[in-house]
Amino acid sequence: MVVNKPDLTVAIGDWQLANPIMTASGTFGYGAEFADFVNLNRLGAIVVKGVSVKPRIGNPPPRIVETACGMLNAIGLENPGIDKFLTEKMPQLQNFTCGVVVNILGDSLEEYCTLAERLKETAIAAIEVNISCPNVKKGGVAFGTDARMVYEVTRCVRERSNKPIIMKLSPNVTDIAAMAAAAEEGGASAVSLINTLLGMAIDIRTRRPKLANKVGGLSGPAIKPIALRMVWQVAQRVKVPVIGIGGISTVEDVVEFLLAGATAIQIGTANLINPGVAEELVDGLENYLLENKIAAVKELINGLLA
Amino acid sequence: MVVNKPDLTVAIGDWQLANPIMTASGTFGYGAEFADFVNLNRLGAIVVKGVSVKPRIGNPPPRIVETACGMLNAIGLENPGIDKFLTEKMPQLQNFTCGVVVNILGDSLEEYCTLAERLKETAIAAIEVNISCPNVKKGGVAFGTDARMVYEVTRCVRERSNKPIIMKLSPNVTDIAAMAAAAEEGGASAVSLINTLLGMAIDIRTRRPKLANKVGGLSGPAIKPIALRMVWQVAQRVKVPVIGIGGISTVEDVVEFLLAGATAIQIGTANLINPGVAEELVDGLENYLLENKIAAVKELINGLLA
Amino acid sequence: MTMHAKAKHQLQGEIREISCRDEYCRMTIAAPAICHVAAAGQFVMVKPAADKSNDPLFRRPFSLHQVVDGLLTIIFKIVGRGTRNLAKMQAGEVLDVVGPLGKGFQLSSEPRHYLVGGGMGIAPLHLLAESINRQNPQSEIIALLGARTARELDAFADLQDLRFLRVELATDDGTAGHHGLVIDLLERAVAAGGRGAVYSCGPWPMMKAVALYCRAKQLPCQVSLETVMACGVGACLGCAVSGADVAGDGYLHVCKDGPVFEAGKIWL
Amino acid sequence: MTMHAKAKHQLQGEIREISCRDEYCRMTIAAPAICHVAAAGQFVMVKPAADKSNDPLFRRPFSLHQVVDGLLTIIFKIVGRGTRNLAKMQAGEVLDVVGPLGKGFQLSSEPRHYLVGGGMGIAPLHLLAESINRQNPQSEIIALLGARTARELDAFADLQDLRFLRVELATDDGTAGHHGLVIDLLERAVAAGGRGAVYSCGPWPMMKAVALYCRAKQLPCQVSLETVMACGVGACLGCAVSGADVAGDGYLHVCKDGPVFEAGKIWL
Ligand SMILES: Cc1cc2nc3c(=O)[nH]c(=O)nc-3n(C[C@H](O)[C@H](O)[C@H](O)COP(=O)(O)OP(=O)(O)OC[C@H]3O[C@@H](n4cnc5c(N)ncnc54)[C@H](O)[C@@H]3O)c2cc1C
Ligand SMILES: Cc1cc2nc3c(=O)[nH]c(=O)nc-3n(C[C@H](O)[C@H](O)[C@H](O)COP(=O)(O)OP(=O)(O)OC[C@H]3O[C@@H](n4cnc5c(N)ncnc54)[C@H](O)[C@@H]3O)c2cc1C
Ligand SMILES: Cc1cc2nc3c(=O)[nH]c(=O)nc-3n(C[C@H](O)[C@H](O)[C@H](O)COP(=O)(O)O)c2cc1C
Ligand SMILES: Cc1cc2nc3c(=O)[nH]c(=O)nc-3n(C[C@H](O)[C@H](O)[C@H](O)COP(=O)(O)O)c2cc1C
Ligand code: FES
Ligand code: FES
Repeated sequence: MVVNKPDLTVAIGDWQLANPIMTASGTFGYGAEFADFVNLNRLGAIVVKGVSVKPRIGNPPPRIVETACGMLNAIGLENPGIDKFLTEKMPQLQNFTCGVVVNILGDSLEEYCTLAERLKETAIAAIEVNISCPNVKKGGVAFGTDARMVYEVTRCVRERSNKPIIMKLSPNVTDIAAMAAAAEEGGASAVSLINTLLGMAIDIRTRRPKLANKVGGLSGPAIKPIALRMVWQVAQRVKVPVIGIGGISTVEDVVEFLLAGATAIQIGTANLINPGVAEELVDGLENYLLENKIAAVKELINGLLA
Repeated sequence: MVVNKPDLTVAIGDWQLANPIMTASGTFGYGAEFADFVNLNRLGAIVVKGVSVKPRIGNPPPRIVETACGMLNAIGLENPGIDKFLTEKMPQLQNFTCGVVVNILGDSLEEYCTLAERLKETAIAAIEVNISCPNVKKGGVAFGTDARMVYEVTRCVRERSNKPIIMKLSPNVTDIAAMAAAAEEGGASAVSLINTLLGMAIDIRTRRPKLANKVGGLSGPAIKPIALRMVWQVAQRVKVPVIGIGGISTVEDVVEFLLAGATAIQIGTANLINPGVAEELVDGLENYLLENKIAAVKELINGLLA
Repeated sequence: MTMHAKAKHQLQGEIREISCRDEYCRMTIAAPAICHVAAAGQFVMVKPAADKSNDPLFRRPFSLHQVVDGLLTIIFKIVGRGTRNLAKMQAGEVLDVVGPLGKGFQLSSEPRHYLVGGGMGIAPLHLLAESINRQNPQSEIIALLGARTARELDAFADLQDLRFLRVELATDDGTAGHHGLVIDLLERAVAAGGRGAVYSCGPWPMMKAVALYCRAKQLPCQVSLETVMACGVGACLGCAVSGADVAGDGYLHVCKDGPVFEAGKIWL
Repeated sequence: MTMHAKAKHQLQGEIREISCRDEYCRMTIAAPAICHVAAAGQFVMVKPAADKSNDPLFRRPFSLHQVVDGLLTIIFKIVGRGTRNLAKMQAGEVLDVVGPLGKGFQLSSEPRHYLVGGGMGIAPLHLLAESINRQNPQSEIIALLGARTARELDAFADLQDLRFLRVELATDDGTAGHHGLVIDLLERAVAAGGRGAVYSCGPWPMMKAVALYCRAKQLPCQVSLETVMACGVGACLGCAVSGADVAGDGYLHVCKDGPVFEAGKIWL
């Protein structure tokens, strides 16, 4: 009997991914950090740590706190800036045969546009736009919490770039589907969600916040139910592909997100706990399809029954 | 040496509580369910399961799912309705010497007003208004996600009632402090937060949502960091007392919420896991104050250092 | 403390014995206060006392299998994380136990009793058989036990040894007793032995078949249901099942109104 | 798999020995691939392999205490949930181990070496002493070990037994050695024995005192830092500490740039 290998490929617009398993920005460094644990070329794509126009040293420590089934982080988007990124990180990223997605962030609309422009000549697979950052010109309200701003950032990045544009949505909103719709209208190729939920922890001994930044982003298994609900809501609202993120650490988690409507998924915090997890999930997903006699992973996408 | 008992009392307006430990609506039945495990009279207050104008049979099963450090529930606000509540539940509630708070919910502004009116003649300590319910007249958008509606519900309940009014806020919003401000403007005596976060879980075998209602409310330790952040934000914005809710299960949790600005706290999911927890936390808090030589729990409230 | 006699207790019970064979475990816990008021068909909810982890979060419910001299025994199958953690515990360690919970079996005054159990649903039948026998030593008690395979039935060897009990077995794979369903045993036993009160605990398809059979034959029938539970004390309303007349009665709650119900009261 | 030789490994290591006395535990794990490339001052991050709980979530970091024949030993103190769970493990059980991680100690070519350890910070000094001795058996190695009390020092009895080592002790409560701080021992030892390379691991106040003393005396000094860690591989940037010139250098990352740093490179 011939056992056919299941088809793991998925597509985001014209971009074909070998499989739907990606790594989430900020949790996988620039890929190289995990080269000893994972065969990077087996992943659907890797998303690098967020890059800004100027270098950022990030927030003072402490920057991370363990919480119940999750963690808070307030890294403060530490990164070398786009210049150093292009000269020092890009060359090694080009050795990987899997797709490389560059996550960008800005304090103003112009910064996002500039970053899109600067990435034009690179061989990257896509740009992911982190709009959870505060807009310094609009009093620090995050771009991602206002549909109008989501639309504007998307349009500008879309116009200045020749790459697929993935808009990464913030969950700290009343109606995330409205943000997804704004991104779609602005010309996004896909939306990814969720970024972290704003949280806090207090050291009762010192009576100070456990994070120097006071508040930070909650991630990990704790947030999975929220992320899954949002992915499901967004997938019903928009036609562009949805990339599911939030607390994914097992094959079951991956399948849940695909059924809820995700075309691909990203693994975040789980990489930090189990550095081999991304490749394990590629294998695990293939086995799951084999065992359940599902010929192609595409059959799972949006497969939720009523 | 004389060891003075620390002062555990807190005040919500004119209402004096023996201590800041309350139980959260929907997780403590009508008190009687826990009488074998907890001396109810030692609690600051108990909040009963939400009551509506008409009886509700609730959602079909399955109604609950265990998640990472949390749970999803879609009980569907099952309750006997205000008539039966007043005749069958109220008499036994009046045996308790601790404060009794009645949680109310409606599908329309009128229903909230009616419920406030109906509770006038009772000896309850306060009314807590659950505004996470969908407003059937406004297309099912939850009352608690629109500052205007929050204001209107608060005002109406305030006008029709002679009791302290606690507005219970939904966390599924972009700016919960704005909702708190609207409640304060409407005349709320206090705000309590958070209610559950909307979440989802999927059974990959059946490819159906694990809850018959598809989505449900996430509660438990998983959500504590989000709840704490929101309590802190709200406490900075409003002058009325804030009641902290979300994932509280230990004395450390209680102290964190008090430091963040809560005047009192409610224990929800933890009651389900450990039926004796509420009284344990009253004892635990007293011991904490003794050990740390803090004369009064009030000293902890808003005690976060910068 | 309120001065009424407590019907339910939360206590720290020392594990006196635990043994697992394959995925089946038997655990005996010192829990005098609970044993004192326990009845057949009731259950306990447990969590390792030293466990400070919130994942998994819920306590796990188990039927009372045996209650002797302040010691209670549960028999459980390892199916997931909660039961795996319990199986790892050792004698001397402490379990946080809440119980006894729910409404147990009503002991019928019929002279003949059919105890129909499937898989882990056999667990409560031991205490039930003893209770019926104690109430009326003249009672004829027939236990009809089904399982996937003989190994599963071995977990209940002590039940099969009760002298006042007649036991018949059925297995899906034919490794013990009748090669087939336990409902076949019930039909045969009633045909041969005559009418009696029926008590059933096991997988839903089995209990449904038993309940429908009893309805047709007009035999009194009680079934013991399982649902996911958070509190076990009637507070969260999470354990709802449809009543016989959904529109009229709304939902019943397994932890409070059950786990044992008259078959006629629930939606089959 | 990429074809480069791996510097880090993730492996399932069987626990060969574990023993706890009071709150101090010693655990030996089979981890040949890690031992093969390990250096003094590096660390591993571990999690029980069978642990499917997400609470606590993070792996826990521990210094390499000893590395012999493919077996690695860690010594840890039970301080919270993670270490309590580890202490409950038994020989034969499997630990998921990631390592070796970080940059270890630079072995100085000085003829004299002062190893200054406090509390659990003593753990990495065993492998360090052996490494220095292996590199140059003529080296003079002086270990100055401080702890709250003698019991804590007992956890490191094997270090005190190394024949090529001179050991001096200090305890806060005077139950062993000098009744006072380990920095006192260092000052005396240098005064008596002369200049040398200083390596320090322990509580921050101790290391700061050592670093400031070395700066004053212009002795080469390395310190090994601890921070909360999520990944341990330089990916999350969670383990930041301030560099000596905060404005210029920004932050250093303990898991990647350290845990061992030249004292002059960090903000004291
Ligand atoms: C009243 C009652 C009595 C029971 N008596 C026994 C008994 O005597 N022996 C025995 O082996 N089992 C019994 N069960 C089933 C037992 O509670 C489950 O097998 C156990 O909770 C599984 O936990 P887990 O973590 O190993 O499995 P998981 O599948 O990881 O559990 C996930 C969640 O589902 C719940 N769950 C899983 N299976 C069941 C089930 N069958 N019924 C209810 N909830 C479930 C768990 O409690 C948990 O909340 C009883 C259940 C109920 C409701
Ligand atoms: C590079 C490095 C090497 C270490 N080597 C050793 C060693 O050899 N022996 C030893 O006993 N301890 C060592 N530690 C400290 C050890 O990692 C902590 O004691 C342990 O993580 C505590 O976990 P817990 O769950 O028991 O405590 P909890 O207090 O419950 O832990 C809560 C969180 O804080 C973190 N944490 C707590 N204490 C520390 C600490 N001192 N340093 C870093 N993170 C901490 C935990 O990892 C966890 O994320 C080392 C730490 C680092 C960073
Ligand atoms: C330490 C850390 C750093 C992160 N940095 C970024 C970032 O630079 N840009 C970004 O868009 N998201 C960042 N994220 C968010 C993750 O990409 C992801 O959206 C989030 O963690 C939820 O997924 P998870 O639960 O699987 O971790 C970061 C998350 C963590 C934990
Ligand atoms: C089973 C269940 C039922 C609930 N029912 C109600 C309700 O009727 N009214 C209400 O305002 N909140 C209800 N809640 C929300 C809780 O009161 C509380 O706000 C929430 O669970 C967060 O707190 P926790 O994390 O401590 O559980 C319910 C929560 C649970 C778990
Ligand atoms: S399990 Fe909570 S009401 Fe039954
Ligand atoms: S712990 Fe993640 S970068 Fe150091």
